[in-house]
This record gives sequence, C-alpha cells and structure tokens, in this order.
Amino acid sequence: MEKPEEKSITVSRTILEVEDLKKHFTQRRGLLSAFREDESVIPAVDGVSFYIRENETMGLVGESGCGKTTVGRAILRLTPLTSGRVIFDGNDITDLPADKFLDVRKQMQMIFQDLDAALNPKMRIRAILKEATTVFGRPSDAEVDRRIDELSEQVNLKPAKLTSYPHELSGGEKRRVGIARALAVGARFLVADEPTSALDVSIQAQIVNLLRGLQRELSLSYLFISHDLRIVELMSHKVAVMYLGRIVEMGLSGRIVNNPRHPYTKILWSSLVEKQTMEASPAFLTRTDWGVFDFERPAAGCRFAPRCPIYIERGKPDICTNPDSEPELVDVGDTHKVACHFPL
Amino acid sequence: MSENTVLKIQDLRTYFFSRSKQVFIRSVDGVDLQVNRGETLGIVGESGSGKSVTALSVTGLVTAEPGVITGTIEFTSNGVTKNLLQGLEDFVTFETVDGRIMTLEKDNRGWQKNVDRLVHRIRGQEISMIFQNPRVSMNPFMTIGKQITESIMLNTAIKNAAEATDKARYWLEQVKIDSPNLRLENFPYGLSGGMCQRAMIAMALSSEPSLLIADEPTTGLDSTIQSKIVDLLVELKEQVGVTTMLISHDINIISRLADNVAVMYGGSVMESGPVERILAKDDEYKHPYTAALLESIPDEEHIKLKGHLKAIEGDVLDTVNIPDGCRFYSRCNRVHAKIEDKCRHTEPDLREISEGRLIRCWLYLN
Amino acid sequence: MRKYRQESIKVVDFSDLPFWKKTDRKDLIYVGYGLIILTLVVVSYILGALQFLPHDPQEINMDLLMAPPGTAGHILGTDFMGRDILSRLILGIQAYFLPGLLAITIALVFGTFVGILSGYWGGHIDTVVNYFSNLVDSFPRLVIILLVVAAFKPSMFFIMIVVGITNIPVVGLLIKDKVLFLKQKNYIEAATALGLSNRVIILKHILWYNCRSVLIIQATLGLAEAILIESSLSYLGFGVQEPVPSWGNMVQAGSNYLMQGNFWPSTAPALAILFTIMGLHLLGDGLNNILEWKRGS
Amino acid sequence: MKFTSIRPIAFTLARELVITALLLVGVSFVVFVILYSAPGDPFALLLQGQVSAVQNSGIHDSLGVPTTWYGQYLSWLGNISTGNFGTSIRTGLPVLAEIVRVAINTLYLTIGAMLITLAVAIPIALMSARQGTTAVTWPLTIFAYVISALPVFWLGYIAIYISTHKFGYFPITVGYSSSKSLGFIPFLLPIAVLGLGNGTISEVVRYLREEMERVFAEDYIRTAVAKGGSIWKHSFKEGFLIPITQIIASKIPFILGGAVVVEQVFNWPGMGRMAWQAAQDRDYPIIMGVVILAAVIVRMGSLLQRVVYVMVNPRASQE
Repeated sequence: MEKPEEKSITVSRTILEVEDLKKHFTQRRGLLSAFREDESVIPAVDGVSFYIRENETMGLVGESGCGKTTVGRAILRLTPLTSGRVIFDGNDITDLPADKFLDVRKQMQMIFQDLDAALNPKMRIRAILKEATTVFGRPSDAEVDRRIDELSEQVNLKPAKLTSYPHELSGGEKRRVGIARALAVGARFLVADEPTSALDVSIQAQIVNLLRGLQRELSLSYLFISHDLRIVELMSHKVAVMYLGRIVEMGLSGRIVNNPRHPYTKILWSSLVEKQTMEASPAFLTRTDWGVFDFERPAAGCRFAPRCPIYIERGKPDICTNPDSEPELVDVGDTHKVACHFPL
Repeated sequence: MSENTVLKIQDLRTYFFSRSKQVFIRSVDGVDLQVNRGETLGIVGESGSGKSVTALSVTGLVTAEPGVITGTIEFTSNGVTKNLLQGLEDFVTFETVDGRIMTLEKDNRGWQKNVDRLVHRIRGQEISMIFQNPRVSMNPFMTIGKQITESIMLNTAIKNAAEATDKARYWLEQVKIDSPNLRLENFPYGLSGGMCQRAMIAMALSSEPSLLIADEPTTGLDSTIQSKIVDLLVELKEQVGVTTMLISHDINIISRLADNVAVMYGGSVMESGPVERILAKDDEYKHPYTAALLESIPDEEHIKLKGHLKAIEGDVLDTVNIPDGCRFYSRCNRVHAKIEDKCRHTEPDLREISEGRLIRCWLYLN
Repeated sequence: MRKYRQESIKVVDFSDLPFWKKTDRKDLIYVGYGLIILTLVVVSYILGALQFLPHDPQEINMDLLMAPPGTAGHILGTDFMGRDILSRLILGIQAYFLPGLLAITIALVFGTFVGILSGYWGGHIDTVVNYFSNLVDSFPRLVIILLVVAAFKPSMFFIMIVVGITNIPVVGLLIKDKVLFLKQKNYIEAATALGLSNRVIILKHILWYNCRSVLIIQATLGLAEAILIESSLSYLGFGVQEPVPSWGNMVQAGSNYLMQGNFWPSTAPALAILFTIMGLHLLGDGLNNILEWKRGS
Repeated sequence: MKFTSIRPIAFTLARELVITALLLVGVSFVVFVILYSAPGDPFALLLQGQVSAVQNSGIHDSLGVPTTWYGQYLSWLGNISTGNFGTSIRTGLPVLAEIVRVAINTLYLTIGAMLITLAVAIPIALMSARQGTTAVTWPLTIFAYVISALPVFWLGYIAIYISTHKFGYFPITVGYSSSKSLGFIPFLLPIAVLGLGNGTISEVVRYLREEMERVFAEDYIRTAVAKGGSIWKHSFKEGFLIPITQIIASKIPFILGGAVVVEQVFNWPGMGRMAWQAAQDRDYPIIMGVVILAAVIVRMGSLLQRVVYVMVNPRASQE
C-alpha cells in the first residue's frame, strides 16, 4: 500500500467556486397546461456553495435524487441555473454569452454517468475521439492521430479498440473512452459523474486508480460525484454530503468518515461498510424502522428531520421542524461544517 | 445427494446465440451448485459471470435462444425429487469441436412447452423469485394488493378473495412496509424503489415457497435503502427461515446473509464453501480470483490511508471466447512456472479439497 | 428445430462482418425484393420519359382486342381497344412518379424541420406543432383531396402538394420522437459539453447518424402512398384522364369488361399496383429492421 | 372501478372535449381557407340566402353577405355551429339532413370494415408476437402484406364478379337501407372488401406485434410468469388494449378514405359516394359538410382512445 499523498492544499489557488447555486425544476399540471403559469416547483438544488482548488478533488456524495448530478450539470451549463454564481479561474462565468463560454468548455469537461448513452452508438471510437480533438482549431490529420494515440495511452485503452463501436466495448473500456474524450479538449477541471457506478468491483478499482494517476500526471481538478461514500473518500481531498438539494456536511476527507457530525453522514457510512462497523455504531443509528419518504419535496425546517434518528431520539424537538429555522452550515472547527441543530 | 438438498444443479449450460456475430455466448458453462434446506446460498460474481442466467434457468424463464442445453436440475420438495430439465436431451443435439460446442440444434418451442409442464405448480408455488429493479418488475397496471392477492390465490390453498387480501396485508406487515393498508391500493408508480422491493418480497413470500431465489435484490437501490432491505432479509431469514439462493455482486450483502457461498467467473463456479472461509482473507485455500476480488474492494484502512487499490488487471471474461485453460488465467497473478502450462491449456476441475469446500484451481489440485 | 452454428473459434469483430451476416435473412429478402421493384419503377420511369416503349401506348389495334398475356408482340397482352398493356403500364408511372417525389420532398423537408424544432427546443413550439398535427390528422386524406379537387380542379402535382403537406406531421412526429429519445442519451449532452454548436449537433449527431434511416423509410412509404392516392383518384375520375394511361384509370376502364369475364385489362394494372406497393412496404419494413438494429444484436 | 378513479377520467374527458372543440374550429378554418381561395368565389355563393347567426353585427353589405374574409368565416362558423350547413346546390335540400340520411350507411360500412381488419390482423399479430417468425406466422405476415397492397377498387370488382357468378347476386345499387330481400351477402361484401383492402392490415399487424413483443420482454411480465401467473393476463392492458385503441383511432381516417372508393365500386349510398358526386358537380356545401362530419368522427375516435388510455394507465391521470 502506498503512503498517503501529502498535498499542500493551502498554497494552490481556487479553480472553481460556486456560490448559492439554485436549480428549481418546474412541473406544469392541469388543463391546457401550456397556457398556464402556475407550476409546482421542485428544488433540485437549493443553495449550494463550495470551492475547489487547483489539483484538488472535491467529492460530492448523496442518494439518488439529492441533486448532486444537477450541480455538476449546472456548473457546465448543461442546464440553466435558477440563481447563484459560478466562478471559474477567477472569472464569473454565470452569465457569459455562449461564444465566450466556449473558452471555458476547453478547460472544463464532464465524464458522464450512463455508459451506454454517453457515446454515440453509430460512431467508431476513433471518430468519437477525433470529434473531441477537433472541436477547437483545425489540427492536421497527423496531429489528430498522434493526439488520439496519446490519449488512448493515457487512459490505457488498447489501440485495437479504436476501430470498434461503443457497444462492442466492455464497461471499463467505455468509461476509459469517456475519460479520453473529456481530456481530448485539454480540460483542467473535470466533473466526474458517478464514474464507477455500473462497473464491476475489479474494474471500479482500475478506474479509481486511473483517475488518480491522471490527476497527478496532468494536474487535474475533479468534482467527483458519487453515491458511494467509500469511493468518494478514497478519491477526494474534501467531501460534501448532499441531502435533498442541500449540503448538510462538508469538510476535509478523513474527517467526514472518521468523525461525522451529521446523522445523515453517519447513516450513509454505516449503510455501506461491513457489518462489523454497523454493529459498532450506536444502536439508534442502525434501527430499521425509519420509513421511506417523499424525496421530491423537502420537509419544513430541517429537511432531514423526518428520517432523522436524533430527531426521534430527542423527542421530536420543535426547532427541527420549524420552517424558519432550517439549519445553516456551521463551522465546527478545522474547516468542517455541519448543518444540524444537534450535531453528533 | 443428501436428503437435505433442496436444489442440486449439475453441469448446467445455458448458451445464447448472437445472430449478429454468429457465435455462442456461453453465459452459463458447466455450473454445479447445491442448496441445502434452511440455508442461504450466496452466489457472487461480476456482471456476465452467468449468475442471473443460472437462476432463470432453474425456473425455465430463459427466453433467448437456444437457452439451456445441458444439465440436470434436481428439485426436492415434500420428499419428492424432480428433474426440472427432464428430457432435455430429446430437444437438443450438438456437436463439439476440440471439446467446445460449435454446432447446435434445438427445438426451442417444444422445449419451452416441455419446461412449462415440468415447472408447472413449482414455479411460483415452490420456487419464488425476487428480481432487481423492483419498480419495473412490478406490473404498473395493477395495484400492489391485486398482485400479491393473485399470487396467493394461484399458489396457496386460499381461493377466497377477501381472505387472500387479509393474507396480503399480513405479508405487507411482515416486510415492514409503512401503512400497508394504503399500499394495497397503490400502484407501483409513485412508490419508492425500497417500498416496491418490500412489496416484491412480500409477494414472493406470500406463496410460502420452499425455495426463494433472490436475484440482485438490492441492486439499483440507494445504499441506505439497500442496508434496510438487507436488514429485512436478515430478519425474515430468522423468522420465516426459507431456503434461499441469493445472487449478488456485492460481497457485503453476501457476507451478511449467506451461509454458503459460490463464486462465479465467466460462466462457471470457481470455488464454493462456507461463507466465513470463502470471504476470510487468511483462509488456507483461496482462489486467486476471490482473493483479488476481495482486495479490489476498498476497506476502511485503504480509505483512511488513501492507498492505491489493487485492481484486477484486464477485463471481465468475454463469455464468447472462453479459453481452453483456466478461465481466470489471463488475469491471474498467482500463476507460477510449475503450473503455467496446465493453467494455459487445461481447465481445472471443481474439486472438493476439504469438507464442503470446493475449488477450481491448479494451485490446489494434485 | 433450429440450427445454430459457430463457424470459427476466433470471433470476428461485429463491425468487420459483411452486413448480410449481421441481419435477419427475412429482412434481406424483403429489402432485396423491394429494391428490385424500386429499380424497375425508376428504370421504367426513365424509359417512359424517353418514349422508349415497345409499342405506341395510344395505338389502337382493332384486330387484337383484349389479347391475353403472352401474345406475340404484346407480352402483357392488349386492352379493350387493342392498346399494348405493357407500354401503358410503363407510361402509367409518369402519372405518379414526379408528383410523388414532390410529395415526399415536401413531407421530408418540412417534417424534419418541424420535428427538430419541436423536439430540440420544445415548449410552446411543441404545443403548436402538436395541435397542427392533430388538425391535419383529423381529415381523411382522400376526403380533403376531394374538397380540393372540387374547389380547384387541380393537376396531379397540385394534389401531391396537398398529400405532402398532410404528411408533414407524420414525418415531424417521427423525427420529434427520435430527437426526444436522443435527448435522453447523454451523448447529445456530451457533444454540447465538448463545445459543439447546435448546428453540428443537429446535423451530425441527430440527423445524419440517427434520422437518416427514418427518412429513407418514410421516403419509400411516401412513394407507396403517392401511388395509392394517384390510382384511387384516377380510378374515381379526378386524376389522370383517358387516354393518358395511369394505373388507376386502367383498372377503371378495364373493369367494365371484367363482368364479361375479361379479367386481364384491369388485373394487369392492379397487379402492378399490388407488387409495387408491397415492394415499397417490404423495403420500408426491412430497412427499418436492418438500419435500426432491431434484431440480431 | 372505484369512485376515486372516475375523477381523473372525467377530467381528461373535459380536457379532451375542449381540445376537440378547438380542433374542430381549426378544421372549419382549413375548409374555409381552401374554399375561400378557390376560383369563382364559391364561398360568397354559399352564404347567400342563408340565415346568419351574426346577421346583426353590421359586417354585412346590402346583399346580406359579408365582404371581409373574417366576416364570411365567422358568419359561416356561426351557421354551422347551429347545424346550418347550407343547402345542396344540386338538390336544393338542406346539407345536414342529406348527409345524416346517408351517414348511417357509411358508419355501418366503416365500423364493419374496422372489425374485419382487426379480426384478420389481431390473430396474426398475436401469433407472431408469441411464436416469432415460424413456418406458420411468416406466410401469414406475407399474406397481410399482400392483402394490404391490393388496390381496393379492383378487389371490389373481383368480389362482385365472384358473387355474381358463383352466388347469383348482383350487388350493384344495393344499399343498406334499400333492399333486404337479397340476404346478407350484399351487405357483407362491401364491408369485407373495405376491411381487407383498406391497406392498413400489415401496419396493424406490425404495430400490434411490436408492442406485444416489447411488453413480453418487460421485467414485470417475467415476474408474473415467475409467480405462476398468465402472460396474457398481465400483458393485456399495455400490450393489447392501449395499442388497439390507438390503432382504431389512427386508422379511422384511412378507412373513411377507403370508404369513398368502396362506396363508388358498390354504389353504396353513403357519405363517400355523396362526396364523390358532389366533387363531380362542384357541390361545395355537401362536400364541406362531409369533410367536417368526417373530422368529427375522427376526433371522436381519438377521444375514445384518450379516455381508454387514462382509464387503463394509472400513471396517465397523474401526468
């Protein structure tokens, strides 16, 4: 086993900053819906702020439907923001006109989650990579070939696979192509959306190692989105835990696992690891009787309260369900922030 | 075959023919398994290892062609043993070239009719199944209540609708779904994945089967929901005590639920034995594949130290091009000069090396 | 009994296989037959346009009325006025071919435009397109054409413009569904993330890679429909008028003699319609199965 | 059916009725545009002497006929919304009464033909969906293609020829309402011809088969079989009921179009033949009435389809 990486985080500069990001989806219902304006609003992302420094990985973890993917897509402007600001490399890119935004696209890319849907099934791998290398500028054919060879070597893809179609590749290979495509434009910052989900464990490990190797080689920064707290911890320098559109806990990785302060983080962690850890957790955290709730609409007050074991343990205190007292992220020391009225 | 055996699978082969590539996909390629009464057999393996197809073969649910081509599946209940693949040879003829099936003829429709007759009153009544992706595995056009009631009326002595509804409510309570009365009237649409899976488990148990096949029951659910479902299954195992064949790629789930484990790779069983020995890191016998699989899962220590993960190099075995020798040879890190020739050219047998402990590896044979 | 055979142990890459190995034999038969018919139609059209016919189609031969097929000099026989049926059949293609192409072009061009518009951008455009297509679907095609006929006494080209317009929503909905389906696929999003412009994404990823097969299939079905409309109208007496031949008016004219037991003058054009329309339908369905990889993958 | 589920259906019905009304206004506008732009100003002719619902609105000139295009349109729309479709140019009789007199014949013909089409197509579709391409289903599918490509007018003549020579019936000038002495064959013949020859059988087979195959491959069907249930019962709603109503709704226009030809062949006194006659005589009021009535029938078909869809699909009422 290697020694832990000693990265001095404090000296490098901020590459991406997100301030109070909000994304509300609207759902129209009813008679002749197209002509009516009263809509039901689903806050997929409800005020998220964080920053990522150069050469750093920020992990974003949460259950499906908590809005983590939406955060990634909103940063890359694949979905319009409702409000908030995105600052990339010191420049506010929130309202950048489309043609100016192209410069940002060169530096910021995404690795998509769905293996089968992310690659055009009717294009060969070489054509997919070629398209990516020729988006900006018009390199000569020799240059393109050289670049494709270089990319496939970087992501450890067999050159023979370049003539295949996506559906002929295995899951791991598809993922590698996805990574190569993101690197092809010369991105420095990658949003990796669940890069290890839907992969077998043995392949998962390959991809994690590959992403970490690439980060070292190419000085990349990642926003690493996953539902698997284990992988997130392993990959990231800091971790944010999201619940229903909000960050409920954020801090340096290691602290999140070793010393979680939010009950939700604790539950996420204990639901993942082997039973030994489960048994070591306080009894009320592993009780099985908390139900399943409507994910679409957060409860008033603390949005985690309906599922919260502490809330039940403490006899359902009013502060947790008071609509005016939604807990804010509060620093509890060592840049560790928690949004909870009764942190562990 | 001991009296305690509920299900015994021998030399099961289920192939699919890819018309586009003109090749056989050897999805299940000589599987031997045994499930004993009251125990939970965990089958663990990566995608494409043939574990789900094995389960579908047992209940005659393989729809792609040519499907099951060889083997016996002996199912015992109430003291009667029945081969669920009775007469398979009459429907299939094949020729082998260098020990590999290259030409095959099968009367698929005749076989489907035959297998439907063989599993009649067994499928559903004696063997229940739980599938992955509960939200699409429940009929979206029927209420949860109707679906469970249908299962009860088809498979138990209860033929009265009102009684069956009461029974359905009882089972929904057993699986700890919240507000079971309301759920009876609900359609699967609008229920969360966890709730649908609970309903599905209730439906599977409601026919009071002697064998439950759970095919990736937690895949596609959130980890918090997953752990709840596993908790539920653990609890039901204690209360109901149904014999179970549990299929999963997640070793943690297997380790919590199974008594015995079979590890599958590339369509065949690589090793099997009691769970505490297979999944222990320091057992004296250890298939290199299982060892590598266990190592590639990040454990707590890894995570804390941010160590390099030990990945298994190479790709999951392509079940079209099954090698002559050991299936794991190309990815194996424990081949040494003495056995290399055998590993490359001859497939090892699945051999019992100690009580209840079977392994398919040249390291431990001879 | 079904036979499965793997020929070699070494597996060839799917993309390297010749296409007839990738597809169902049934679909190959369909497409093969369809292509033969299509070629025949196109060649016959050119022959007809160049007046390169075995006989003068208007030449009346009172000595040889209603000759059966196989008669020397008249392979397909003659009609009730002794005119050569083969020549008239070949010339009959003129009645629908160019007008049909016009209808197809209108339907495909505008349908694609409308489909992309409503699928890619959606919103109110989509609502408007939906209402438009529902509106057009409300008219039985032949009935609305009768109205147009009554109002304008139009030529076949004019009628085919109406047919083309009524087919716009059909093509539009197909393209829209395709676009909506593709929009769920991340590779369209990935292309946006890469910095490709909307124009490139629509033209390359959506139209070229994913809609060309739909459009080809719609073109074959469109030609079949043009034949049907033309022959029905000519039969009803609103299309091509005697003595100019059209498959529809040939059936009509021949039908008077059918009751007397003279099948051939009306059956020959009917069979021409039958084989052609069937060929085009089979071509469309076979191509659909092959190009959309419906089977065998 | 429980009471709670009636609300969404009533809601959909109301919604669809509004949409249908909107579309019918659109239909009338399209008809108006065609006739208004026709040479010889047939439209002004049409409005002459008619009692207009908007007569007192001041848009009329001394003749009693509005001069602006919207004036003419609104005036006409007002007329037809009160059931006044004008009078036939040829016979001088009120259009609506004329059409309604023959509409029953057309309805009888089209409904019968639809049933025949489905009766032929459904077994082929179900068989090939369940069994795949076999020695039985493949010829049947080819048969469906052949039938669909047959020109319906020729098929009609052949049918007449056969019935005349084999059975001694000569069905020309036989209509549903006129003669009852000839037995059933004269009535059934046109229906059978239209049912087989309307050109939609192969499409119906293909669509139903594909939907069935798709549903058979769904995970929930596998669950149903695994619990010992019936594959047909579980696939009935999604695989059969919904596609069938869709087919019926979408094929009504084709069958109505085919009816024009078949009524001509058999001298069947229906809307189609009336429209044909009117097109010959340029009797605009009649043909307009037929177009609008046909559109009403088509819209009713889709209304039925929507209602069935909402009744069957628990998800639709939430959308």
